[in-house]
Amino acid sequence: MTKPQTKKTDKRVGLFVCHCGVNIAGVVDVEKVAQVMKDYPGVSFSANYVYMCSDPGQQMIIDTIKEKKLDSIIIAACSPTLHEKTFQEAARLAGLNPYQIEIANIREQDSWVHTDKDKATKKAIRIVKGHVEKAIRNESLEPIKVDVTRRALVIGGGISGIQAALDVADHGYEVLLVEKNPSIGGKMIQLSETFPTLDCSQCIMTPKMVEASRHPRIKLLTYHEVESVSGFVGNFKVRIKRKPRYVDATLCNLCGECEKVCPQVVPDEFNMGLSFRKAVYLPFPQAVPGTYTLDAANCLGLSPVRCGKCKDVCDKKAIDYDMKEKIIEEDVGGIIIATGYDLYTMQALGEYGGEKYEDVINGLEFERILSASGPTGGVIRRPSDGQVPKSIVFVQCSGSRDTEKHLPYCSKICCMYTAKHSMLYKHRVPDGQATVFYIDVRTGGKAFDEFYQRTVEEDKVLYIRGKVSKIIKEGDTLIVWGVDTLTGKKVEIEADMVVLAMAMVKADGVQDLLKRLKISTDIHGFLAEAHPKLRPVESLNAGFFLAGCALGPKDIPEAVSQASAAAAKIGDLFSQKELSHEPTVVPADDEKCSGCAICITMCPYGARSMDKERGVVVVNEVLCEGCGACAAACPCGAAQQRNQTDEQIFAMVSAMLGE
Amino acid sequence: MKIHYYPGCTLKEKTTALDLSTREAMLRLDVELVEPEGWSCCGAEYPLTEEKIIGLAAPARVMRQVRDEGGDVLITTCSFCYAVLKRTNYALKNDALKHKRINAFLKDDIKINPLTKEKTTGFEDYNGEVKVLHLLEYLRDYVGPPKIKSRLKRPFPGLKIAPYYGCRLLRPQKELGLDEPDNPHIFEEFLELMGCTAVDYPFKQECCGSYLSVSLPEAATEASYRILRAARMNGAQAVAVTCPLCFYNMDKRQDAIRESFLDFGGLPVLFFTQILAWALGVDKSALGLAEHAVPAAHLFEDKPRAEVTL
Amino acid sequence: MYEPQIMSFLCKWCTSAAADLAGTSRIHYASNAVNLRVMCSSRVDPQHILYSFREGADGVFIGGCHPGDCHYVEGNYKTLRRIALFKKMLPELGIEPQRVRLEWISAAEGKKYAQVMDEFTEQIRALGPLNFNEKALKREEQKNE
Amino acid sequence: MRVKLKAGPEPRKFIDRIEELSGENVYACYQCGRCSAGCPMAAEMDYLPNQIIRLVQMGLADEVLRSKTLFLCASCFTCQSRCPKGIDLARVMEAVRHVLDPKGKDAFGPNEISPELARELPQQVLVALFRKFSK
Repeated sequence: MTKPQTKKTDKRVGLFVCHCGVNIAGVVDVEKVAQVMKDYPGVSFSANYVYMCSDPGQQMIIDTIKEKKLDSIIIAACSPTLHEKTFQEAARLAGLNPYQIEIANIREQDSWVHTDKDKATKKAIRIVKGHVEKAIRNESLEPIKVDVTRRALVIGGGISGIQAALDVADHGYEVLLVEKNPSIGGKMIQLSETFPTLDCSQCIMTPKMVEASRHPRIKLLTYHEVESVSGFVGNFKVRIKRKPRYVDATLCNLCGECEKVCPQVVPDEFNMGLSFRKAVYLPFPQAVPGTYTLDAANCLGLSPVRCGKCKDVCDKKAIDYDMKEKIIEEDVGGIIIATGYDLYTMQALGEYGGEKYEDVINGLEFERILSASGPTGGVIRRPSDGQVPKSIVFVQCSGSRDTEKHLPYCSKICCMYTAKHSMLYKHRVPDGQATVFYIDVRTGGKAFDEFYQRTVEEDKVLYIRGKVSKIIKEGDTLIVWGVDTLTGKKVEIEADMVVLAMAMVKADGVQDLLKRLKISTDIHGFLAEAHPKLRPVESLNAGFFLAGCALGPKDIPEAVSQASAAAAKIGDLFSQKELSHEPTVVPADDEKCSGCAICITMCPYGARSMDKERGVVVVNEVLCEGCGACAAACPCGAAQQRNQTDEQIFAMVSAMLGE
Repeated sequence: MKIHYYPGCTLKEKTTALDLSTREAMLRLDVELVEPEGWSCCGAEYPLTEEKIIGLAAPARVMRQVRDEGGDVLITTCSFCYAVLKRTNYALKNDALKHKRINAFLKDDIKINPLTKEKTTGFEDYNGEVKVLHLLEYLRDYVGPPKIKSRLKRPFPGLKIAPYYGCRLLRPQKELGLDEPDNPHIFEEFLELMGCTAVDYPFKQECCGSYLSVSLPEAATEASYRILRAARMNGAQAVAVTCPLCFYNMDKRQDAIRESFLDFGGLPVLFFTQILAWALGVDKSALGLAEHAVPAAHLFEDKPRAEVTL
Repeated sequence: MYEPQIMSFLCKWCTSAAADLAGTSRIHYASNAVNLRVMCSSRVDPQHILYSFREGADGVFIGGCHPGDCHYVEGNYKTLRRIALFKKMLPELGIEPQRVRLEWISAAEGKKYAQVMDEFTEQIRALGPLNFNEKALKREEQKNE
Repeated sequence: MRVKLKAGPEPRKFIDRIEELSGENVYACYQCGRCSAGCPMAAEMDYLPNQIIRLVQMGLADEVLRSKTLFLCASCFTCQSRCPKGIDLARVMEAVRHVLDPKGKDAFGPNEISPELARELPQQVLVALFRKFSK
């Protein structure tokens, strides 16, 4: 903590004090500031002017820099957020390095907040002095330049991932689309019809899937999982695990003979376990890529000794029990994460039967029951006995908006899909009774409220305002305990089936990956935006972009918009010749570094690592965002932030506090 | 082994069956139950406003006595006592103000030795040191299923029993922490351990009407009826309870239930400790079966009869 | 009236922006603090605080983003831990821990910034001048005796 | 019936008192009604549990204090265990009972129990009942 020497510097510093009309000059005696600073060590020029940001003001700066051969300038004016760029540009025109410009904020943080002229002037002088001390010690810096690999990785093959991949590919860049399941399509391909237009989800989804698979610049990696990502924006190295499908996709001609002979029957994930599939299966008829997959976990043993029936019947010799897991490595410049969501578990809702009642199902299960390609061929039948339910109760906010035990947020789409569910039910079972329990009906969206009103008015769905407390079962009938808060009556309704509008939650399967990628998430595990308003599809980690329900609950158009926005951001990134990165990073001084590695643990970006041979820390400056946490932690002063070194801070403090 | 046991008022006078069967059963698991000296009524209801905290004094005093006798665990079987003791303990641990006020009040408590008439006062603060356990918890976590299993003499093969938790064992979960309020298991696990089949039915955690059985008997009658009916519909041969008041509402009031609800066929109500005691080989005479309004003795046969017509 | 000297370290993204907002909103507050803008509150080294006291500050203020809002993911948590520990050390040096204040003030909280500045100034005024160097000198003398 | 909502500190005093006594934030309630939907005694009540909270939120002390509901709550905590906002309604009920005129008549007193019944009842029910419903 030695007091910094007033550097014997040959540097010529110039000071320009702005009046900003009366905004500054009305409170701060700008003439006095300029006058006092004239004699301050290091200051070669000091002047004041009515509007520094005006054209003549800037010209004055440019001319003075040239004329007085200034090495560094301080503009005492408004907040740097307003005109730092303006003045940097002016200085650049005069041939001065932009990192030699200091803005001393004497407006927002002085003249506008104080009334005592004397005190405000003194404070302005202190502020300016501090910046002079900093300027004396500023280095000229150049932005760090890096090349860009113009190739994108999209993680997740649902509607968001597919849309993002298509857009990036259409911009002219190559895309790797990684999906962990055997087919792309995500949750949207499971839906029946979509609100509020009631167009068939599969009909609008499958063309997109086919387009993605045929696009010359999209490489589809289904049944693959991203293992790890290293590197930095523009230059990522990705390790991707290829899971063995045991069926050669290029040979499989979908004849289906293998499926016929396979003896292993397991619940079908695509139909939410409401029907069965074989261990060798096609996830759904329109699956992309169109190939069978042999699910090793349920196969009798991947060996002709154990079974081997599927291999025997395959004419194309597509089945290969010896297929192995493989890691592939790819270079990409930017990454879009579109890993989707899951539904909250039934198990967590003990009062609604937990998993005990077969006929209490979630919204996605009901989508399958409604779907023409679903387990019941589109006829609404309940899971327990296949009867057509004469009464269905829909429970909104199942798990949502519950700060106490479940999830505090609103899942956003349930109001609309419940309206859709109850409407479709009434269309298929006109004499059936549909009852919806709701707390609020939220229909903010194009044609949403009209759709909801239609459900109530035309389809005569009974909306009851109240939250269901409990569901019990008597014989084959479910009894729903609810309340109508509008009439103040406790109500009990018999139902043949109950559909819970289950909360949307983070996708469980990708949480490990996100941790490995150091992608920050919010407290609910959804991806965190760089800025919730102004950078909604970017991650704080440079080069990562976000789309879809992985960010939080949303409907299809919103997910698609985000996907296109993320793709546009990738386009931005790839359109640059080279990337530049702020040079105000924190390098490690080899001479001073003791190799204690404390700074490595401080860095949230993994920019610092140990050079084991030399026993010192090395810094990947491209990864460093310049927060300075490491600099504050470094016990030996080896980590010094460029243009905000400890010496600069000490000098500023001395100048700002001294008389 | 000696363990502190808080029977509570009702067990001493009215439902001796619960007390007796508990003691006998525990002896067969090598546990002798000792009562803290000079215990008083816990107050039955935990005070629910921030100003009526004097109700915490009695239970705190009981637990302090247990601590001063060197005990670290206090067992109860009555759900009311369990809730009051455990919640008081929670408050003394987590609410600094209540801790201060109750201890200030109890400090000058006077204890008189019955023999020497010597007076003691100036007690040390009670900070929630004693662990309050329901017997079900104690059996599961301290005695353990393997030991209990090894001591079983007369398990109940296939006897279908509906466990009834009621309110006081489960809620509020944050303070009691015995089990999930809407998805509890501990009672079922106990019954399965006894060789019974635990009947799943949706009313196991619904209220029996509690003290309203005095001020508004019709309400308690209906509440109890709904529980018993659901248990019967799901095939139960009896309902097992832990609480004397639940027992009163469901057993003693069954005549009233049958009068109001003609479809109801009756169902015996047992204390869980009667099941435990019998399974461990305790003599039938020590089960207190004479206290039951609805005959239950037929369930405690070496070969229990499947059904009894009432 | 005694006017305390306060050194403020403000994070660029939140508290400095809040100070700017107080300005645009023309909220008046005590002029005792001089601000030094850092990229993140986690850039503030306890040494900077001690140095400020040595250079005549009577109070040191550190402003950062609210927990969870840090521009650098978790810098403010590091600050929180550092400052909490540092404040425990201060009495050893004869400095009242109240002379160091850490606050989370978001870019939207211009009013809060002004209030905190007034409050902190009053708080330091009540504590009186620190006279760090004199005290240090005295301690040295005592040691030597 | 028309209810006049009073402005000024009067209703606020009542709300503050209930919050202070119960330790619960009555404004946390967003009136989903789940407490009422699961309440075993709701059928007997003049105001449902959620309506009691609503009346407190509106500062309608007279309405709340007149309600039969206060003496139908068995403190079974079913509402508390399922409330999405974690409000312990049994505490709110107790707080309202506490605010009732302390000199007023017992809602339920010892005189209303016959000696025969008293002999039969478990002690705990008497203690609990008088604690809840008597002055």
